[in-house]
Amino acid sequence: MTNNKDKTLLDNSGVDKTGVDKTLGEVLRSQGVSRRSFLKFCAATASMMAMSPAMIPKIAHALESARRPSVIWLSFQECTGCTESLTRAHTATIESLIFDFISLDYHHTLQAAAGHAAEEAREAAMKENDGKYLLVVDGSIPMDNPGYSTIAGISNYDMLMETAKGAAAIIAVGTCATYGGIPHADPNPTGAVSVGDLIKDKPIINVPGCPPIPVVITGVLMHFLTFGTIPELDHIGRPKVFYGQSIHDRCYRRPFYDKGLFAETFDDEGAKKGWCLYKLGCKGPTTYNACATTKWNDGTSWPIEAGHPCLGCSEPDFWDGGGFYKSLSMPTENITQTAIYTVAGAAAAGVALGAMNKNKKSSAVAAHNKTTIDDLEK
Amino acid sequence: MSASLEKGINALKEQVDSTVASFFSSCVHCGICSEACLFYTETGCPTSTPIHKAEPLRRIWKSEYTLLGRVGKMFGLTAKVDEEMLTKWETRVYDNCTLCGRCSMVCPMGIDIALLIRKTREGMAAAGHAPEDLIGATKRAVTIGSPMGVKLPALLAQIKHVEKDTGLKIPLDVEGAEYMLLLSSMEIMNFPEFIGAIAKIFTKAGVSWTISSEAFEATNSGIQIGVADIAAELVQRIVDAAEKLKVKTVISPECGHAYMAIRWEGPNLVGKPFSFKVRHILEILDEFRKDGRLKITGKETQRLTYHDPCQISRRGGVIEQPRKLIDMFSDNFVEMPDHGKMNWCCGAGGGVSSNERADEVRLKVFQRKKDQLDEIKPDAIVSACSNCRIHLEDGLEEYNMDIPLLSLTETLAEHLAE
Amino acid sequence: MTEIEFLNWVRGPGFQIAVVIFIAGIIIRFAEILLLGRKTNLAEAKGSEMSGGLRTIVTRSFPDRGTFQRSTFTIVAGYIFHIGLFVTIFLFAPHILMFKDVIGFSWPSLPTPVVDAVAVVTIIALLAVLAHRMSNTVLKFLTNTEDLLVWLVTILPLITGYIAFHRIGMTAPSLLAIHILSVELLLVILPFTKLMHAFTFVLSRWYNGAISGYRGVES
Amino acid sequence: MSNSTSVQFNIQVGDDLTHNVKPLLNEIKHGLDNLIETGRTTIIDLRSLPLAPGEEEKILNTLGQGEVQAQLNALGLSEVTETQYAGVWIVTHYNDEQHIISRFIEVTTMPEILCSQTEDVMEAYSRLTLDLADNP
Repeated sequence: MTNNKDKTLLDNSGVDKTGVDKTLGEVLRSQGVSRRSFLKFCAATASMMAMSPAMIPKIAHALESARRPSVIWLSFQECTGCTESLTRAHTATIESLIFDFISLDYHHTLQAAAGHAAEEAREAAMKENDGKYLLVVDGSIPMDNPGYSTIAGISNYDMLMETAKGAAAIIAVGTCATYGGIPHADPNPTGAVSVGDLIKDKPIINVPGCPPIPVVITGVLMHFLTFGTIPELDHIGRPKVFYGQSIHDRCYRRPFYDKGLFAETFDDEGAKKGWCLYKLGCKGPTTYNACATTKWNDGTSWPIEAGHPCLGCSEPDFWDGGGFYKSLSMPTENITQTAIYTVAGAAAAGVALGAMNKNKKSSAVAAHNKTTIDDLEK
Repeated sequence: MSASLEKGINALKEQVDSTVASFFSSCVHCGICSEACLFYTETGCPTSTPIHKAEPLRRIWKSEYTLLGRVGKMFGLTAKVDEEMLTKWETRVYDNCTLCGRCSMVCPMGIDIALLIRKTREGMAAAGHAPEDLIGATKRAVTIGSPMGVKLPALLAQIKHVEKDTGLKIPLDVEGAEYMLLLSSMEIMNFPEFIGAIAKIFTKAGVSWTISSEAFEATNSGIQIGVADIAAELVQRIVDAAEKLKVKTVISPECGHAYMAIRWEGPNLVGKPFSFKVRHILEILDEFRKDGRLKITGKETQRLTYHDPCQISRRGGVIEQPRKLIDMFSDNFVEMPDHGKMNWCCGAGGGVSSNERADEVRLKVFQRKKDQLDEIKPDAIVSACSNCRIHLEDGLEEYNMDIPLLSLTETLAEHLAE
Repeated sequence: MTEIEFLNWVRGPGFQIAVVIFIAGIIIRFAEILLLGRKTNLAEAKGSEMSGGLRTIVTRSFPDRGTFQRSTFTIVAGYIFHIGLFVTIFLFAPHILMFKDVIGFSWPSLPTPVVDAVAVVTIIALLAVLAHRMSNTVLKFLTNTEDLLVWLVTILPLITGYIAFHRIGMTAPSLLAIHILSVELLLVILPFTKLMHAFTFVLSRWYNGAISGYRGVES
Repeated sequence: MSNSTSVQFNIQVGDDLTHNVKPLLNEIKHGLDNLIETGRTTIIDLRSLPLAPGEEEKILNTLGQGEVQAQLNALGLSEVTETQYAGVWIVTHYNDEQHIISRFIEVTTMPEILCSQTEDVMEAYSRLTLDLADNP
């Protein structure tokens, strides 16, 4: 299989009703995939889901009997970076299998159909798989004016609410869909909100990142497909297997932080020696993501390994943290100006209060009645 | 106008300056000052913690001179100074503090706690919360001229005795003399030998000196009770006499607080610098020593120690001189464990000895001095303050210790070469 | 408010508010103290105010032997937590970055495990100081609400800093935000409580030394 | 702007970085012990560990090459090699583009993936039967 992955997705974007009722095991066997290949697939899947290799037999068992789900993918105020990331997931063969397996019934960037046909496909999928389909959303939803972002004349809000109604679960992909992301950044001109802000009655899995790590997206998809349940989530809706530890805690440069060895600039000795990037604004300590282990670009590298501080893109409001190159312990705003005004103001206030004190003392001195020996007793 | 709370509060307000404000701003309630105060170490009573004694002044500073205190006052949150409080504090401020200033030496923040308590007394006295005995002494000082009621005829009588004993003339009211000697009532009444010693030394040294019949009293009850107006009046008498006799230097005798009163507080009380110098007798004697005017013969063989009177050493700056002078007549001198600026007070200064109410605690805290003496076991104690001397004798008797007290000046005079 | 919003607030507006109150408070307090002034000493001087004052600023950091023996715990524990506070505040790399951002220059840091250990020692020292305060007769007698508040406000940044560093119980952004908030609380409270001694000790020691120095006594 | 000059990077390599190399090798030793005592298999997913650049290579170099090297062709290439320590295997799965998609260290007498699977054997049997029937 050497065909373009995008094409693979496109090829499967049509509604293939024939496969809907088959289990994955049946689908694979009918395609002539050997058991050994299936085991390899399960091993790769376990690795992708960040699960222990001991789970491989369980995954194999679950996948064999898993049924093919319908997936509807909605894109709102977004940059398509999340989709780009997904389609560059490096487990190409496995990916193909997954996308062979799932029925991606609507994804307006990837699907072949356009216009009314596309919307009809969505409506049909919703109707046929009511209560069972998986809804994937990327992008935030503008609430100030519905006209800021529409698809086929339908506002993002209306489309989300309508589509969410019959979904079994929702996966919010990317920081925009999970926490508002860049559209939500101060001053948030469109009134952008996240999926979780609007929908409270459906299970939502947040897969933040700008973009999220491709295998994390597929890993979460696979978890849902394999076990039919949502993975264990942290307090802001992220799967713990991927977002359970901070970048800082898993960073291979952590020992340099502990030793107090920091790169001060991007081209000093410290930077060349691969020392800690904290002073260059690294948000690793407050960022929870799997970059340090999963890495990017087919596991080639990741930002910190490439010498750049973590931006903290999988955290809410990462855009408003006072600057990517400002370290975490620094105040986000410029304090110098404030300090100068304060000194001036306080000096004036201090002089006023000092004058009051002086005044008070002077009046006490003025009120002094000379004490003589006759004044010593009451 | 009689004493009142209002007057007292006003007096406290007058006392606050940048030193007071910085001192109170810096206190962290660490309690180290308590361990420097014999009224705490020997009684274990936490109300004797030095900084706590200045609480009335602190409250006034806080409520009148700080932003937060003023705001708090508006809402009734800042602690107030009232009659009840001052009544409680009267014994703390007068009976359990000798203004010895040892606390001021150990405070890690550098708070001059003794100064704060001295200032607190100004408010206490103005509010009518000074001890009865101190009021009596102060009245006598102003009306009679001496807190002990010693009048001129009594002095003249003692002078007569001394002249007879020594065969030396005691110069009285000599205009243009270089030195004018002040005397404490105690010296006049209990230790007239002091006058004789001075006469011997000064005659041998060949300097002119005199005693003023109008201002011979060195002590200043106004300082002890804490009434600057009265203290100023008493200082003014000395200034007037010194100016009238056109002397170059006024000598403060062997009395601690007298030196503080005339040397350090005096010009500030009367509001102008003196036209004459003020020196402690030990400073004068040391100058004589340096100039070779003192010829000494024979050495004391007994083991001597020196008790530093607080107002002369720690608060006065006369620390080296007595030691150099003692060296002239002693080969067997030993220092107490804490000495010089860190010496422990005898327990009777700052008006405590004039306050009968404090007699019991005064003798109780003498334990501190006893412990110091027990460590070095001297044969005799030399000192330079009559008040210390009387109380030390009192205390030694109370604790059944037999160590004689010597006046430095008198002992020195005994060793003058003929 | 999300935890990152919380963190951004304490790093942004919260920090500004705290610094404004801190700076203004200190200036006002100093103005209140210094503008009261003091009278010129009319007595003939026996020594120098200036050299006495400067001398005492330094020497009061070192107690005399007798005092050390009498107040050993207070002095040793005091030394430990003051040095500990200095190390944790000024020699921890992230803190130095903050200072660099605010005042424009920086200095070398200590390795983080060292600062971590010092923080633990400092926390223990402060706990011991509180226990001592609650059990010692004099300290128990002197202690008022302000003393306890100040103790709490001092130990909080240490504890929250320690927890934030080790990420105990909560996620990092919340822990960091709580730590910064506790520091801001300290900044806001400092000028109006006895914590002001961190600055006024220079004045009080100077005055003490000057008063003594004028009389020829080294205090 | 001046022309950018090439920067000489000197990334520090070694187990003093993340300290994960030694513990991992110890875990493998422990796995061998387990295999001997109980026959139980241990599988370690190398991608689940935060490793510094060069550390994976260091692990692989330490384990070295043994007697067996096998290649599978199942949904892309897979390599199964026994290390110089018998019973310690490296299993590497590649995708179509020859990128590593997962890598495991297996402590076992024979990695499961090398064994012919029952389902495949059954399928082989029926296919051979059919083939024989078609071409008698």
